[in-house]
Amino acid sequence: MALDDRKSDFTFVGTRPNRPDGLDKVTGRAKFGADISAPGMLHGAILRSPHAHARIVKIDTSKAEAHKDVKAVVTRADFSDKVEFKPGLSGEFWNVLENVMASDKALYDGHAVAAVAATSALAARDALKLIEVEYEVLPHVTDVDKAMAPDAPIIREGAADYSVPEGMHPNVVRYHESGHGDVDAGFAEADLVIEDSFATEATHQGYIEPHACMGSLGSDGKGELWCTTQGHWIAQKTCAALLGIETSQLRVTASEIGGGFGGKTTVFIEPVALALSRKANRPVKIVMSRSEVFRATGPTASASMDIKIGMKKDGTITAAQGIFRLQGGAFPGAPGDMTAMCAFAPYNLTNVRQVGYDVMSNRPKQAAYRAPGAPMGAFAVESVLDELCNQLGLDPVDVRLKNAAHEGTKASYGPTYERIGLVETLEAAKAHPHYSAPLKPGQGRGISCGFWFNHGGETSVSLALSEDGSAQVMVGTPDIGGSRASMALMAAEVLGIPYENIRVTVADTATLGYNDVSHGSRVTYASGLATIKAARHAVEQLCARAAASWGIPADAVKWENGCAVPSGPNAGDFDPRPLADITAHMGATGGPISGHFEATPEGAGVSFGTHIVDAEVDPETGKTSITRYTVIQDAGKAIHPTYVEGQYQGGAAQGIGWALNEEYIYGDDGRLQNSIFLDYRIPVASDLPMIDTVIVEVPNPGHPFGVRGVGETGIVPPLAAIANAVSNAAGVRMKQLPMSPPRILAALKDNG
Amino acid sequence: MSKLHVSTTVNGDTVEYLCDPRETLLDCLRDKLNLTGAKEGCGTGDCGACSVTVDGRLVCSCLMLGVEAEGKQIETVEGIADGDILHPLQKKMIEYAALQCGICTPGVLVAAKSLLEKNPNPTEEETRYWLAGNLCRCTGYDKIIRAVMDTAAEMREAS
Amino acid sequence: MVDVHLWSGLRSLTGGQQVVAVEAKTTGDLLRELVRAHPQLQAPIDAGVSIAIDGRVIATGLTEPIPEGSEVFLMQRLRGG
Amino acid sequence: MNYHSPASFAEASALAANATGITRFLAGGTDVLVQLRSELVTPETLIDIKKIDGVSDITQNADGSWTLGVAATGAEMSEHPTLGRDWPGVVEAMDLIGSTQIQGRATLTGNLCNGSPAADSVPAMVAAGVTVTVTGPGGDREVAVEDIPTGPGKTSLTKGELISAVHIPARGDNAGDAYLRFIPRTEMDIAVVGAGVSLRLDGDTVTEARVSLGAVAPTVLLVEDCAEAIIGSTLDDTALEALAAAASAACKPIDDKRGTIAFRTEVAGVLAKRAAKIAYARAKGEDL
Repeated sequence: MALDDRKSDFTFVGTRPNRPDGLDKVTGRAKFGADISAPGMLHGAILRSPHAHARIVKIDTSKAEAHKDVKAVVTRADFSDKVEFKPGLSGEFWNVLENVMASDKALYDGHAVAAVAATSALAARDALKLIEVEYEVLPHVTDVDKAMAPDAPIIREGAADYSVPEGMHPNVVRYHESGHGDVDAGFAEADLVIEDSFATEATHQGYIEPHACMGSLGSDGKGELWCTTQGHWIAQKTCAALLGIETSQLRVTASEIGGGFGGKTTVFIEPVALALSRKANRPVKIVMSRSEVFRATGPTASASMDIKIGMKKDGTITAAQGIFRLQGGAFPGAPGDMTAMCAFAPYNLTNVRQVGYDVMSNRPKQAAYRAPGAPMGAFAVESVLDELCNQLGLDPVDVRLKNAAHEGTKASYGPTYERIGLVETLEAAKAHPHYSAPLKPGQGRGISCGFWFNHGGETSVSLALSEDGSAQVMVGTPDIGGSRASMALMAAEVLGIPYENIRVTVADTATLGYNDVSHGSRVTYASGLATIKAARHAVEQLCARAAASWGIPADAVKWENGCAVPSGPNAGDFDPRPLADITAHMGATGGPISGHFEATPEGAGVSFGTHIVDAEVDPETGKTSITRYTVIQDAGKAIHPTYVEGQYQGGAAQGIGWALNEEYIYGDDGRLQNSIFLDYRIPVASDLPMIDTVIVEVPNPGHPFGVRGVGETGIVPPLAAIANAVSNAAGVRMKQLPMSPPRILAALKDNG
Repeated sequence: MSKLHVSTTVNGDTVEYLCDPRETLLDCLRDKLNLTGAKEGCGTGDCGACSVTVDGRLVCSCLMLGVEAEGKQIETVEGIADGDILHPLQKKMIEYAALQCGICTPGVLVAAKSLLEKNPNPTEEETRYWLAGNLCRCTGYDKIIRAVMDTAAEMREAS
Repeated sequence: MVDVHLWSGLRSLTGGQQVVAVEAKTTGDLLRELVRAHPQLQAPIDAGVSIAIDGRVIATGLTEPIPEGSEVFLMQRLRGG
Repeated sequence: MNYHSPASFAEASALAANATGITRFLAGGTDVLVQLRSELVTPETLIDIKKIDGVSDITQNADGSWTLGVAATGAEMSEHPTLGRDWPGVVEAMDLIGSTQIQGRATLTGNLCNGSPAADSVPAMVAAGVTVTVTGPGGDREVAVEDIPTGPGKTSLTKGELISAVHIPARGDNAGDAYLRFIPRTEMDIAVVGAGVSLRLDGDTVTEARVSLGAVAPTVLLVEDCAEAIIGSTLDDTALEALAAAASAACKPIDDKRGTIAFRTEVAGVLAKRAAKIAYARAKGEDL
């Protein structure tokens, strides 16, 4: 057989068919996390700490246990610290367990301390009031800079890893430093050096579907879990570890997922439901309230940053330095290293130095949120670049083009870039009508570039052909934004059968090999690559069956337009055999035909974007409206362009929220003040303009069709682009997010 | 706390249930009638994922008690299609890729249908404000607004 | 021999060296040999590293070949959302 | 929780008077259910007043004044063919509360009795001179809207009392009202500052005015100094500046998650000016 590994002209890829699960999702039929029930099911509820930091002196569950509707109560004593199989946990599993259920200390407002299962959701909520917890309240800290100060309360001794230099506060748990060249020499060469400090608040992923699950676990150690998750294998692995059972004995099925954006890459309630179920010997369902989602699931990190950049009069950057302090809640994990590595990645720099800190505080454990760490750094760096352009009288796109990284550039994080598409996005920005459109009085325009690594990850895909010539594809990455459509398009492209003849299923953990989470913009890249290779694996067998029927060697058959075709010296000797013709007889010609892929694709391909935004600021109230927005991003190859546009638009919209209004607000008591959507202000339909998109396609050498992930890069530029637009509209540099009206009005007043 | 008996009509079907007075209409639809199309995204009337109509009026079913449904006519996302014929809004939502995760979609559909019944020719601004109570975190609303307005145009032509 | 470029934060673990030459045909060899040369590098490797070979980032794989003369960077393990 | 749906206000009042523990009246429920769901307030007695005859009626009386049933929703007010022509500020203030969905349930009376200083309809009602009938064990009494709230979450209603009707005065000639609020988004927020203005003109000159502010003090304020700043003027720049200054001076706000003292104080003046200009234009018939 002959197959080109790389493909650039397509039949199905690049078209825009309806998604396969569309009907289910417009009729209410699709089953999301909370849409499940089972015979004998109980309802679980979780008691949460009202304190930001407190020693748990005593938990008395006796009254709850005595209540007639209550069938089980669990505390930390019911997790794997105490059980037979693999007792004890370390590393991230221990952190997750500690977050799922507090042991000796409650570490943030909302930290789980106990849970009940009862015969109804109301009974479970009522029963929580019967649990008595005695707390000894401890001093707390929720701000990143204060958490690093010498007098800050210590969240946990010994949490720091190898990287933290001597003498730092124990709340600093990881330190990253990288770069190259000599920044001091570079600054000395500059005509203008700007040094400034920036801050961003923690924001929540804000998925509309709260966490929900139903778990069933018996005393035999066998269990079933249904949950809304970005990755059911990680849920399987983690729950098994936390409950002390064997991984393979827990079968996890992913529900349809109502948004995740990184926040559903770990577990919160799932181990609790299983622990309750094990005690009650009945299925237990837990559904978080919105307030629980805000208080106890992963917001992103907050950040405090110092940036220094030197530039020549012609716009050449001579040196760049950034210090990034990220607060990630009461556990290690804030992506200070990612912030540092991404911040200057768009630029070709001779002298660059970046430092990242991971700092703990009394807040919920941060979780990944779309390009974790990158948006904050871009905000700070691109703000300083904008200010340099303003002060030197240079065009912001020209300056970025002048310094843009390209193939062969030494990246700020070290290696040399392969083929990348930043320059193409900047050229598209410059040519876009938006960039030259006139602005009205009171409006300002901002641009920003953004970078994200993208990810591959462990991937399994299985593809099975049916006798009638249709195909089923089993993937292990939950469909969070239309990926079933992309998989079907890629399979159709390889098999040469219509898109509609392919059914894509998100398989459970018992029916497919391990899959990494739907994160790191990896689904279309990695599950896509796996689907292509699984389909090619099937095609090899189809060709072999045809070859056998013709009595010619298998390598003398090629696959064209859904048919086996004799090639080489046999070309034209036999009529092409369509796929369905081969599968119709497959049982008698060697058995079922399936294709597989199990590997860890390495070659995700980094991606870049450039955003243009116009903002209008009311000088009397400080209120900002976004009047025009254009996203330009390199997709490598857009498999289903409409869903690629959707990722761009969604990233921009989330960025608008982060830039203008979204923030975690803590009171002096360390309690979260705004744990409902009324006060955690995500953008509503009337807040936004249409969001224009330009899909740039610079193929990724690491994917057979050239795909680069598109899910995350789109949230990297908005914070900076909007801050630049607002600053240019208001005439004053905004250095703190969100740029809420009180902050803008105060800045305008300070500016006279 | 004794439970209360409620008789009501949902998508044209006569139904009955017993509920605790604290349970919302959304709880009753989902847990007692197994109509899980309406979603609870917030429980405070801020996200619109639980949108239904009650006697033709668009409301959040999380902000109405189950007992208040007595004698009412309730319409949910499950009742939008006419048998196997999708409502034009449902078709356009799919065609425009106006959903990514799909959790807000039931509420958006119920709200948009209510809009088009009251205003067959909404402007973009009217559409955006009418749907301001339906949070979507995935799409940035662009494709939702286009799908609704294109449906309106198509329905105007058809009528 | 492969010249492995470390991130500058690791210099404190290698006696100030930012480039370490090791004999390695695969990413797995490379990590093992790095630790053999500088035992203190075990901690960052355990904490999670990725390896960039000629600009292509190998997130986790230990079996990726390292062609002769390629540019190799050790990076902190990437995480996504 | 016990649920009641009485057939008359007298019955409702008696139920409340005889109830023990926390009692709530249920009209639109958009605050009561939020408090219930979040377990902030779980009433022992919940009295649904929507089965009382006429509670959803909107009626214009012979003298031109209006009587609104306590369960008339924001949507019903907005859809009414003539109420909004008389009192656009009151109708728009009500319409600002929450989403389309909320409008299908929320009521003026509920907004008032929730006792929030940031309630959007309340400054508009205060500016308009709206009164309510309070029914209690001792019979009915008429109370000005500004006398109902006594502090955040608190009202002057006593045990067994509930509001049974809302009365909006006759609009009369050459008059207009307006309400504006500041929120950071375009919809779905609680007012950070609100300002209501109702005024009457003789020619170009303001002869009567009532100016109210929301979310800048423990209760909605009726600010006499603001009214005085514009009465007798043609709403020229000097008068507007005086109005803004008086509004800012009247503020006694707090710093909270929604805004700062400085911001509220400043923006109260801005909104008072903007609302006054709209009310003035309406009084002149320029904007109906």
